[in-house]
Amino acid sequence: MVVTKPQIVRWLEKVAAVLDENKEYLTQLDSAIGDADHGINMSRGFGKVMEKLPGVADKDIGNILKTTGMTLISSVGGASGPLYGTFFMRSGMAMAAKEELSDQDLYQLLKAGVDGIVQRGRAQPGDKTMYDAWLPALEAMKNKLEDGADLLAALKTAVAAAEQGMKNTIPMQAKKGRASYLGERSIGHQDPGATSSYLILNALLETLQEQ
Amino acid sequence: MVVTKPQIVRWLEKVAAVLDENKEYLTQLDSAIGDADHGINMSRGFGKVMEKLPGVADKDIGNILKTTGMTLISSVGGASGPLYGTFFMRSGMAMAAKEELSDQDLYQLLKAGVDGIVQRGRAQPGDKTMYDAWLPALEAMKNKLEDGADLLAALKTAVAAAEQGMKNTIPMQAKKGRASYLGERSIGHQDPGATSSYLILNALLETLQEQ
Amino acid sequence: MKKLINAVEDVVREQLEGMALAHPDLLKVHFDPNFVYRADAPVKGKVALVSGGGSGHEPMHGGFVGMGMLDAACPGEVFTSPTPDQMYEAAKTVNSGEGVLFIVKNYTGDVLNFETAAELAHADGIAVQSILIDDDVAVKDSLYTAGRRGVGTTVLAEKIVGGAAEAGYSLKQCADLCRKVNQYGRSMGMALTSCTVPAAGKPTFELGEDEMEIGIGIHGEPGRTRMKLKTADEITEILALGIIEDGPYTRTVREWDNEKGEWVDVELTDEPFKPGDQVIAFVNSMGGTPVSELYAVYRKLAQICEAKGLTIVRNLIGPYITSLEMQGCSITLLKTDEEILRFWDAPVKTPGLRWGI
Amino acid sequence: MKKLINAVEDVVREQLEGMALAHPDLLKVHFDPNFVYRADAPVKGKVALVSGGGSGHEPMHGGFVGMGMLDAACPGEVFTSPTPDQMYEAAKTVNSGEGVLFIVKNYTGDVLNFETAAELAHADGIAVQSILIDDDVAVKDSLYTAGRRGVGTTVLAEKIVGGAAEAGYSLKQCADLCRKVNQYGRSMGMALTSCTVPAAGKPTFELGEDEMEIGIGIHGEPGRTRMKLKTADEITEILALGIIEDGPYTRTVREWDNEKGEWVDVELTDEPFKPGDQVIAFVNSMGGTPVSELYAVYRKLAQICEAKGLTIVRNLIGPYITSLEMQGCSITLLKTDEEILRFWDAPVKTPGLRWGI
Ligand SMILES: Nc1ncnc2c1ncn2[C@@H]1O[C@H](COP(=O)(O)OP(=O)(O)O)[C@@H](O)[C@H]1O
Ligand SMILES: Nc1ncnc2c1ncn2[C@@H]1O[C@H](COP(=O)(O)OP(=O)(O)O)[C@@H](O)[C@H]1O
Ligand SMILES: [Mg+2]
Ligand SMILES: [Mg+2]
Ligand SMILES: [Mg+2]
Ligand SMILES: [Mg+2]
Repeated sequence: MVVTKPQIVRWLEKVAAVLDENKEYLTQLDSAIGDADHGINMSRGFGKVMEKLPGVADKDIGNILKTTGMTLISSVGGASGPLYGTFFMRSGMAMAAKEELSDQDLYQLLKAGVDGIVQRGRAQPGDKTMYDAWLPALEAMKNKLEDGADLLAALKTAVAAAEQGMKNTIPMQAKKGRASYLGERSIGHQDPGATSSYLILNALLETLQEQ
Repeated sequence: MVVTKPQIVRWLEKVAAVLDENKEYLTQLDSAIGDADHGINMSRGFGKVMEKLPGVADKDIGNILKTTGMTLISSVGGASGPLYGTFFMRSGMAMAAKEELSDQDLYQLLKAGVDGIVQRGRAQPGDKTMYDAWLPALEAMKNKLEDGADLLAALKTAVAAAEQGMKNTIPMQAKKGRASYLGERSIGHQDPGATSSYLILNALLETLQEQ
Repeated sequence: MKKLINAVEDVVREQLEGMALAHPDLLKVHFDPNFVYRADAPVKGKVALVSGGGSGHEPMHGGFVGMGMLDAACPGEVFTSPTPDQMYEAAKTVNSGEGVLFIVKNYTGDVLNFETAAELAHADGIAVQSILIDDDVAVKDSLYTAGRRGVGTTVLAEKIVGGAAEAGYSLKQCADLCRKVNQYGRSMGMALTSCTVPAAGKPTFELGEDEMEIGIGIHGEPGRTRMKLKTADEITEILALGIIEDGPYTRTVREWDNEKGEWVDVELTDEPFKPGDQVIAFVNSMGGTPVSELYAVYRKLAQICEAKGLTIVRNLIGPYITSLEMQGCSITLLKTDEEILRFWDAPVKTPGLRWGI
Repeated sequence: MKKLINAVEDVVREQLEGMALAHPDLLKVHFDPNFVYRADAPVKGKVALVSGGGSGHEPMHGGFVGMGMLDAACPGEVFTSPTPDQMYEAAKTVNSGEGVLFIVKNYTGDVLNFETAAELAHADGIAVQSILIDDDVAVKDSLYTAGRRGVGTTVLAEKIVGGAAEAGYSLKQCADLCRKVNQYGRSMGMALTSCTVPAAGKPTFELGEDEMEIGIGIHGEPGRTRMKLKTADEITEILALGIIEDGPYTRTVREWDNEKGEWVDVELTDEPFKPGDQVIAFVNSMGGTPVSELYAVYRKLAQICEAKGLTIVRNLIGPYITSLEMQGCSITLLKTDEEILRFWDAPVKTPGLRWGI
């Protein structure tokens, strides 16, 4: 399967819409173990991305992703701003000059982005962060693709793994970010960043499933 | 009837007890049209009077009343402190050197006190103040005594008039004190100072009714 | 009731003890009767300024004791005027021989208790003058009320007259300047929430989640009107226009005639603001409103003043005359002239206000 | 939600506009990206101090811009770290050629965003150093958390390093002093009530009428423990002993190596307080607690310090690092030496802190 530039743009639009719909929900999650702004942050950031997108929609995919990353960096703030910003900057750098993406490209896009998150935030698996949604998703996707599955099938597995990873954050004790200050009191709550990460990945799947 | 010094002391003790019992009630009234402290003020003041009384109980009645007034002035604060303080200072001056009181003396005691309140506070009848309890009480007492009634009967009428005067403050619009700031919104609430004045006069009646 | 207090009976005393411990270089605290006074009092050759009132308005007045402002402050119980022995003892302590000016907020309790104190001090041979602050335009009428309340202008008057006393003004000059500042100043306040008097233990009034109280005093006493919550801009407009469009205000006040040794009735008329006036703009927090929100109010206030032809030449923004933990704000505008501005800018060193030193 | 605000999207911008209108003599405000900077920036020959963080903690940081303190402050959305372009543009604006010190509170968001800004500024040839403030003893562990949060010591560091920069300290000297102040300072806070983030519209957390939160941060994030409401004395004891009895604290922080142009990991150990130490005692309101209650806390704190052999040589009491309208307080103790005390006493002229000038 070939992923086209309009599909990438469509993905970003869907992310903006989905994060806006889930603004209250994400903020709610953040109020339990953080400072009640994650949904507000993400929806503000992708709102800005939507303003910027028309101006770069005719550039290459790498450029579109980098612009997304820079916009997030300069409009989200908080922990998630630099982290998601780095995600898109790095994925953009990995996709430099590309006008369409292969199955492997899409995996590399996500992989480069997640590597960026880890490099900036130094999260370890089990720290109760967005990484706990991304890591199992990447692994699942990689395995599926290696098994010869097609992109949609691989992505479906990845989304399921991200969802499971997101849920798995519930019993974890946070060791990174604001939630870590709560110590044991962070246990029992789903991580907001892992949740937005799942939503972002799921939006990609839904985009590619559209005709 | 002769009013003895121990009766005067007993009156003051009863006032202290009654104001303490009605502390919350008076404060409640003051919270509707004032600043929610009248009960607290009065009970603090008469608490101090109770501390001072033993030291002067063997002095003359004028002296006892003046000590009461000075104690109120230096412990109550607010509007009611100087007003009730002046009441007892003036009644004390009027009863100077007396060891017991005649019917007329008792009337003069109250009259001198109320004159002091008016001189300090410049209240007019109908201003919705403590004066609206005292004025009808004094008038009723004076008339009864002139009609030849005995002290207890005259005082009973006075207490009834004070109670009525107190209730009559409900429909009044305050023109003095803190309640006046409320304008028409002061209508419909009973004046806390008129209420404490009624309680003070009623305590006198109850004292004289005791065997 | 949620407060950082111990037993309710000890609230005022313990707070005063804290002040004494915190600012030994600036002030001392006398207990029984309670008053806060300058560490270096009496200051030779200087008229002494004494103010006071119920507690619960901090930093006013105790936090304004120090160089360039008050010589003594007499705190009553929470929201209850102090008693005359406090002002009398304070006056004796800080009088250097140049006399004592009482700055009194116009509440029946404060007025009556300061009156007695003035009489006592006078009887002791202390030269006394007493000036009322009555600047709250939320109280329209003086014929049918106890007159306008003393609110925000009090803070400005204490600073300005404090500067003048430091500069060597005589008692009469201080009194005249204080009277002028009062006549040049107008204020109005509002509340988003009630406050809770510690001894009462529950909120003085109840306000719905979508209600506010306009024209509130500083004791949690209900204001002029209760209305649906509005935006900062709308609230600022209500307060600012209430002040700027207030007409001439005439009333009779009692002042102590130090020569004759008696009270005299003085009729005063305050003139309204007019285009071209230079003003000090004071945006005050009622205690629970953080300074960030005051800046939103100041923003709109500056726009309104400009539209009305008033030039803001100085400002003061913060919690200076509060009502415990009440949320809300008040605005004070004070017309200035060269004299007022000079003493506003003069150095001041108190726990609550400090500059120039 | 009861606040003096207009539309929730405009809260930060309008408050900044109010600041700009109120203090044109001290500061200017740049919009998009947002930062507050000294009216006279860049100050020739002086190292520039830049701090920043989420809004909602006023007067920190914007209120500390001015002579003797910060050269610029970068306000994020309420409780949300600012973005790198803010710090980058601010650094360019205030850098006089002597370099820029970033003072960063240790929150993942602030750290990550300032890191990017430092990289950007360095790439532009600006000499940058970056010091983390991590003083909140309520966070015990650095291995299992993002490390201690930056709270009250930030205010003291900005004042002290601001004084040093004014006195001609080099960038490295400023950074070293700032690191020392951070290592000498410890804080802990508590909340009586929650605050409400305007954009959220409802309280961040719910506390029962008889509950309080101990070890709270400054963003309404839950604290270490929730417990039944206690007296001011008991609360002060919990906070003060939490600070005074805190053991050595070791952690690794990332600092920017300006020579090498890269991040280096530095291991730091803060030593506990010991009898004989001289300290600055800082009692801070979370925003909704009036200064009167802080004096009750200070009173007990002074007693505890004395009992523990700590001498309070200076104090600061008031709302300086707040959480919107939250009720509660925090205590900071900062060990001092001659250098720290000299720059603490140095003149400062900002909207939020002023003395000596
Ligand atoms: N070091 C980190 N690495 C990866 N993700 C992190 C890290 N720190 C925090 N996060 C993520 O950021 C989310 C919080 O984002 P947000 O609320 O927008 O920022 P803030 O905590 O600054 O308010 C957390 O739920 C977590 O998933
Ligand atoms: N000028 C006045 N003359 C007579 N009584 C007055 C006057 N002003 C106030 N009062 C009385 O004082 C009462 C209030 O007393 P209190 O609450 O103790 O003082 P404050 O109003 O200072 O808080 C009022 O209910 C009223 O009866
Ligand atoms: Mg958050
Ligand atoms: Mg009252
Ligand atoms: Mg009162
Ligand atoms: Mg945040």
